[in-house]
Amino acid sequence: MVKNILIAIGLPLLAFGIGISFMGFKRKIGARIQRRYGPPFHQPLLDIIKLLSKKSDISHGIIYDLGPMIALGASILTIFFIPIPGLKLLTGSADVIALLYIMVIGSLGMGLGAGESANPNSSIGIARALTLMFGYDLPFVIVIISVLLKYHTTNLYAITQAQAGGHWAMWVLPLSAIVGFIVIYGAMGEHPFDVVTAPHEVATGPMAEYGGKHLGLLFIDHAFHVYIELALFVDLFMGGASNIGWFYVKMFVLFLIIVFFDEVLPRFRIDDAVRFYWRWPTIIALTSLIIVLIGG
Amino acid sequence: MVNLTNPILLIAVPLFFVFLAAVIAPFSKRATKYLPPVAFLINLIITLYLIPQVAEKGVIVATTAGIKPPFAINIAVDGLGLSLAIIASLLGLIASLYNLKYITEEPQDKFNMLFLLLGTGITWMVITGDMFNLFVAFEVTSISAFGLVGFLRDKDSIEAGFKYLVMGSIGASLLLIGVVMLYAATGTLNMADIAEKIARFSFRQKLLPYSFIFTGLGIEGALFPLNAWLPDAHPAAPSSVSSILSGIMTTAAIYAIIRATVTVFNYSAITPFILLIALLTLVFGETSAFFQKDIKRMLAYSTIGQTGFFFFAFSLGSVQGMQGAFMQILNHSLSKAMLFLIAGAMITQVHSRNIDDFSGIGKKMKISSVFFAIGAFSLMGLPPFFGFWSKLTIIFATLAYTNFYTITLVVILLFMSVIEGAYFFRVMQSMFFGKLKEGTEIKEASPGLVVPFVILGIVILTLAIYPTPIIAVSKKIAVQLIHRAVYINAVLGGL
Amino acid sequence: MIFYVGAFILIAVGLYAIIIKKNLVKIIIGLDLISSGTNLLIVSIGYVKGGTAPIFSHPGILPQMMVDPVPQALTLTAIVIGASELALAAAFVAILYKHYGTLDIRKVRGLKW
Amino acid sequence: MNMSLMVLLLTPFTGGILSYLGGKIHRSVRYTFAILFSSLTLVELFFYYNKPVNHFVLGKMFGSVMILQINPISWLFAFIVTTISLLAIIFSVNDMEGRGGLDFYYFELMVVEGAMLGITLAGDLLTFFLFWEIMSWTSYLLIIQGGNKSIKAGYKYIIMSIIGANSMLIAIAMIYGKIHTLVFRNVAMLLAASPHGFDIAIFVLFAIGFFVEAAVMPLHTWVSDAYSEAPSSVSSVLSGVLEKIGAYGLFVLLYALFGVSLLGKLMPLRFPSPTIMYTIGWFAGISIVVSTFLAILQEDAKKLLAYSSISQIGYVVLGISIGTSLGVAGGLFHALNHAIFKSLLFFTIGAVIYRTGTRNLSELGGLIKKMPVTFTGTLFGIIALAGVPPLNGFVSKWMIYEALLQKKEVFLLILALIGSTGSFLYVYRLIHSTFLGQLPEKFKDVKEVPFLMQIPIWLLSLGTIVFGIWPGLAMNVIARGEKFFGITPIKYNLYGFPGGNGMGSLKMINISSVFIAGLIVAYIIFALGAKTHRISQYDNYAAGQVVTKDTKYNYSYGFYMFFGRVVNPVFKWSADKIYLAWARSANVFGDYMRRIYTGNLETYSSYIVVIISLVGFLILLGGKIW
Repeated sequence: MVKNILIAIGLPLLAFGIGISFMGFKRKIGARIQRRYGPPFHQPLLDIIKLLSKKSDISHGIIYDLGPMIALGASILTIFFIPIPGLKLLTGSADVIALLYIMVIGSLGMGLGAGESANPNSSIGIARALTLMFGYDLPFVIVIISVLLKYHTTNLYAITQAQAGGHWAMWVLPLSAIVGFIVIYGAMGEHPFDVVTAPHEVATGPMAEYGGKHLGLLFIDHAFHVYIELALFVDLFMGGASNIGWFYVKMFVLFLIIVFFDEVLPRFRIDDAVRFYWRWPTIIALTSLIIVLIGG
Repeated sequence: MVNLTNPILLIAVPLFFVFLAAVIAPFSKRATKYLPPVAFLINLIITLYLIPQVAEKGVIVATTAGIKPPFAINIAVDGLGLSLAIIASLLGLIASLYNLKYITEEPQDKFNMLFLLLGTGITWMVITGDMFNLFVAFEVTSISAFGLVGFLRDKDSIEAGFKYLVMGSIGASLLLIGVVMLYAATGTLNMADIAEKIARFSFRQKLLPYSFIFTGLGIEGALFPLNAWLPDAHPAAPSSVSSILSGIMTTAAIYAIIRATVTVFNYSAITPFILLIALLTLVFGETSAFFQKDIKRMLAYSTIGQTGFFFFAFSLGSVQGMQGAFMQILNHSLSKAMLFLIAGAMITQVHSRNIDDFSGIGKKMKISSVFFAIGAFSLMGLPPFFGFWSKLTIIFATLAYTNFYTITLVVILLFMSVIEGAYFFRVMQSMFFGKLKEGTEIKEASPGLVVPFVILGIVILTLAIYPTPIIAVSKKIAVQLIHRAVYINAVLGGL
Repeated sequence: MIFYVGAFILIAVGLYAIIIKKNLVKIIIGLDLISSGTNLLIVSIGYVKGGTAPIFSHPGILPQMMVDPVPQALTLTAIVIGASELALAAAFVAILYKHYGTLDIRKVRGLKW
Repeated sequence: MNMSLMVLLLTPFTGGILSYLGGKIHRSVRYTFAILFSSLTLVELFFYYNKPVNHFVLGKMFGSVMILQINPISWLFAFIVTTISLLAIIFSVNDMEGRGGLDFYYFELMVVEGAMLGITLAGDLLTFFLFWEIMSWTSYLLIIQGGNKSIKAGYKYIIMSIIGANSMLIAIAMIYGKIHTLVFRNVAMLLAASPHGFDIAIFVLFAIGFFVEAAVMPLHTWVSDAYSEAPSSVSSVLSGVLEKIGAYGLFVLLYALFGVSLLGKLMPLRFPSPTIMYTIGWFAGISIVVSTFLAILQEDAKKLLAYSSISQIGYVVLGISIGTSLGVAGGLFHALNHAIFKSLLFFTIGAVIYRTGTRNLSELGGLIKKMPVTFTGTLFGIIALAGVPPLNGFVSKWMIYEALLQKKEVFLLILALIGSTGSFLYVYRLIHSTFLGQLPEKFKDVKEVPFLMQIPIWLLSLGTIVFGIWPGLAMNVIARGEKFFGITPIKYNLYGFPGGNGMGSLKMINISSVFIAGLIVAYIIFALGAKTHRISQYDNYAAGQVVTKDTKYNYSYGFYMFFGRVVNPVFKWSADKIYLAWARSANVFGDYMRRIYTGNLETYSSYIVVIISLVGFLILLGGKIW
């Protein structure tokens, strides 16, 4: 019981910590690639504290307030279904397929809040976000199905267990893993898939109207988001980890690759992004799926 | 006390009224219009009195001049004949009630006489037991029908009447030739007697007289391609007449064909040919109806289609097929007659027969439109109306043996029912939901026109609620029809 | 036999007239020909060569010698009917002429399809 | 007690007649009767909860007994029918106010309810077909209540529906021709003993009828017009119930008449499930994806919902066609859920139309401030529709996914999952364009709908939550129904599914409670911050522009235009266009055909000669007809 309570309090904090540290890394690494010094490593945390403690804050309505809360709440919900080393968490209550849809709740909250703000930039941003999601979902579900079929289970914890001892899904299903990476990459909204927030086009999209504590919540949510995407990939393809340290290292390596790509690529137009996802990643994912189907 | 159960009265009474009309006419032309309702009412009562007898004995035979069949003319009423007589009397009664208000054109006395004669002829056709008598009845019917079609004497009705007359006369002559051939071969004119004697002839020998009789009756019975006069003539006549023509006259001719085919000739081998004809009738009728802009013409084409439909059912030759045919005859007679009456009532308000002009009148002529819908639904075979059961029976009868051909047939039938649904729904849509034309003053037709078809509508609704007894009766009728020995023995039993 | 052939020729000529001739009056004549042919056919069925009227007017007339009375009765009826039909047809033609001013059937085509 | 099945069936019909007559007295009498009798039906139905009746003889027709029965599955569908109809009646009290012909409208509504109830209660094909026909033409009359355009839509519907019904009729007649009885059980025995060709023919003929009614592609073309043009409460009945009746028919066909083992024998090819069912699954799968794409691109709220109905019914059919216990349960459960959330959405959109008079999405916006209840209803509806936890749509969809995965029908699974993601797009567009964003000036004075119209919205929103968090409630009925049809039900409990046997586990209560906990955490963080103050919708970031009242500063037209660029090339041709082309050529052909009635007397007379000489020819041939 005590353990459960500890997990319930600790896991969000852990996830937040991991996420926020990656956000810090990103800014630092990005700056270094561009030969800048960059902000301090803990800058994102400072940003959040600053935003939350802002004195003046506007609101466009209840849903405007509620949107970020739903997004954050959903993110907190999600992390309980992604096993971390040594802990099953709530994976018994919802399997991978359910997880796919649990992850959507956050976007819904975000979308509702942004919609309420009555700013066309936000609306366009959300429309783009959803379209992009539709785009990468096709290869993603194919990838997920391949993994589920390969390991004959839909339980994420069981999948990580099955990969124990270095039999990572990455090595078993390399094609799926590549596509999975591309999907995770797009889901994180990095270049060239940053059509959603694209500051130069839609003024940071959904966040256009948000400021103050609302934005603070969204930043926190973003930290969780980074954690969720990375942890999911690690659990699915990199065999989870035996302890938190390894877990963090794996996530970090993954994140590093993502950041490197992010810094050097331009931006897709949204329909091109969808076309991209529905072309090569889908074909590769299907190939992998067929291999799984035939090979068992 | 007159013996009410003598079927000869069915002919005698209206004939008497015709002569009465001729007598009255010089004094009061308007008074003649009260004669047809009375005559048909008496007829209806007589037919209803006959029901228990027919139910008990199967066939009742009445003779003239006290001579037993096969000599002399005789009347033989069996279940099918009686049912049709009931329908004829009922429709006659209703249409003549409708006439009271509807017919304003002169000469009214002549109209009423012709109308009575038409009713007489139809009743006569369905109860006679004698081939030549059938011809006479046929001629009485046709000539009065010619006159009634041309009654309005405008361009259309005269043209239609003339076409009808030429076709009808040729048909009558052909029928006569066929009858005479039969007489030459068997030496008798009594149906039952012929039926007994014809057994010794081969299929090929029977074919010649049969073909003449079939063609002759087929012209009146609206069989393809002999029915070309019908879509002209039925709409051209006054609506009450159209309702009789469409409702029961073509049916009476079909009855005669059925009687000839089953009872007289025992001609099961011909059925493939009949089936083909029926199918073509159905297809051409329904397809043409779909394209009509004139409501009465559409109904007339629909009559052709329906005739094809029940004739098709008959030509299946099975008990269930006959049962379906009879049920459909009943359904079609009542519904189509009602539809024509309603169309007439609407035309008196709209002053046009074009369907487009009917748009939106459902809001103004509520009763008429609702009953139009009821009639159309029944005709289309939508439950819970009686047409549903008859359609079902016919389909079941067709598919009694499932093979490629029967399925093809059923597909054609049902496709035609889709087309029928398509045009009826189109009319109803424009009636109920179309836009009313600006500046038209339309109100419900006068009660004198509404009450008759409402009565008919109530009959249809009653059938919808209690279909079971009629279905049972129709089965009995079908069985009786197909066991022709019963009929023959009943007529010739006196010997 | 010759009567039968004659009767059918009459009927055929009548039909021909109806189908080919364009004049309304000629069509009526065609109708008349058909009914006459039919009547001839009926009578010829009952005809017995050298027969007498079917009446036992004096002894010695055998039933085999009598012509069949029924067809004669039929013919009478048919003639009456035919006559009334023709009268009606003539009336129609008269009114048609009033409407169209011509007796050409090709002009009388108001109703079709 | 047996008699009361008849009573149950007659209740709505009686109510219909009474409310029609009552309406002549006063409109309140009409409403009272309509609501009273439809609630009465629901109450009576609850007497049969957990109490199947197998054989209640209605009468005898053509030597076949007509029977009524009730089993858990028919109970489930009857429940859907009565509930949604009742709510639709309540909803239309205000919604239809002021239109003409209301007496008739209520009469029709209740007759449709009765007919659909009759279908679910039917124990033989004749009864089934009788009520089926009544349902199709009465629902046609309901559709065309929606004004001018609806007439065309209704016309399309009735034609397709007649075709579907006729196709069923052929199958029924074929069966009747063999055994002269139409009771389900006997029919099942016949089918088991018949040659395979016969069975397949029967199956296809029935399936056409059900596909039309359930709006499975490619027989869906009537849906988008009919749903959008009909009055809102009618749309919710159509989409919520009528489609389900099609699905129910399919269920009866698959499980009561044929049975999985027989279907397996029919076409023994190597697919995960029997070939026929697999084919149906593909029809459903294509329905799901294609209509999702179409829904995304709609500008009309009700059209959007109509296409979404096609897509959602695809899930139901897909679930039923999987053939495993889990899949069937998922399909049936989704039928219930879809009835709930789709009716809810039609009601809420109906409420919006009621207040604003438009259903064009690009004209609406910002109504959340004016119609909060409607918004809440819509929110629940779309969450359920998109299959997002913790509401009901998620559970049933999840069951279908699991069932597909269990059977390794991966390609169908991909279609199903993609359809669900796509649905997220259009539901967001629906709620965004109506309730969020800028409130147009012309809708400044819009008020929340009257209380009577809120009732259905509240109740159905509650339904989405109840069946979402406690799926066991519905599974009770479904499991008993599966047992009734000889399928071993899956393991379930009140909160979800313990899983096992290749199936994942699900516990809805955990998901929802953690979600609520997360929300609370977020709220605490939010509440710790400074107080917010409300600002006007025009006080907005516009890159330096000043937004005034007459600016249309709202992104709502062509919401997913860029997505349209991706998929539009595929949608250049549609089933509808193909049908119309067929109809047109048939039209031309028929037009030529009728020219045989030339109007020339000489032609007519020559037909006589033709017939006579034809017969003469026959005589020459020796009298042989064929």
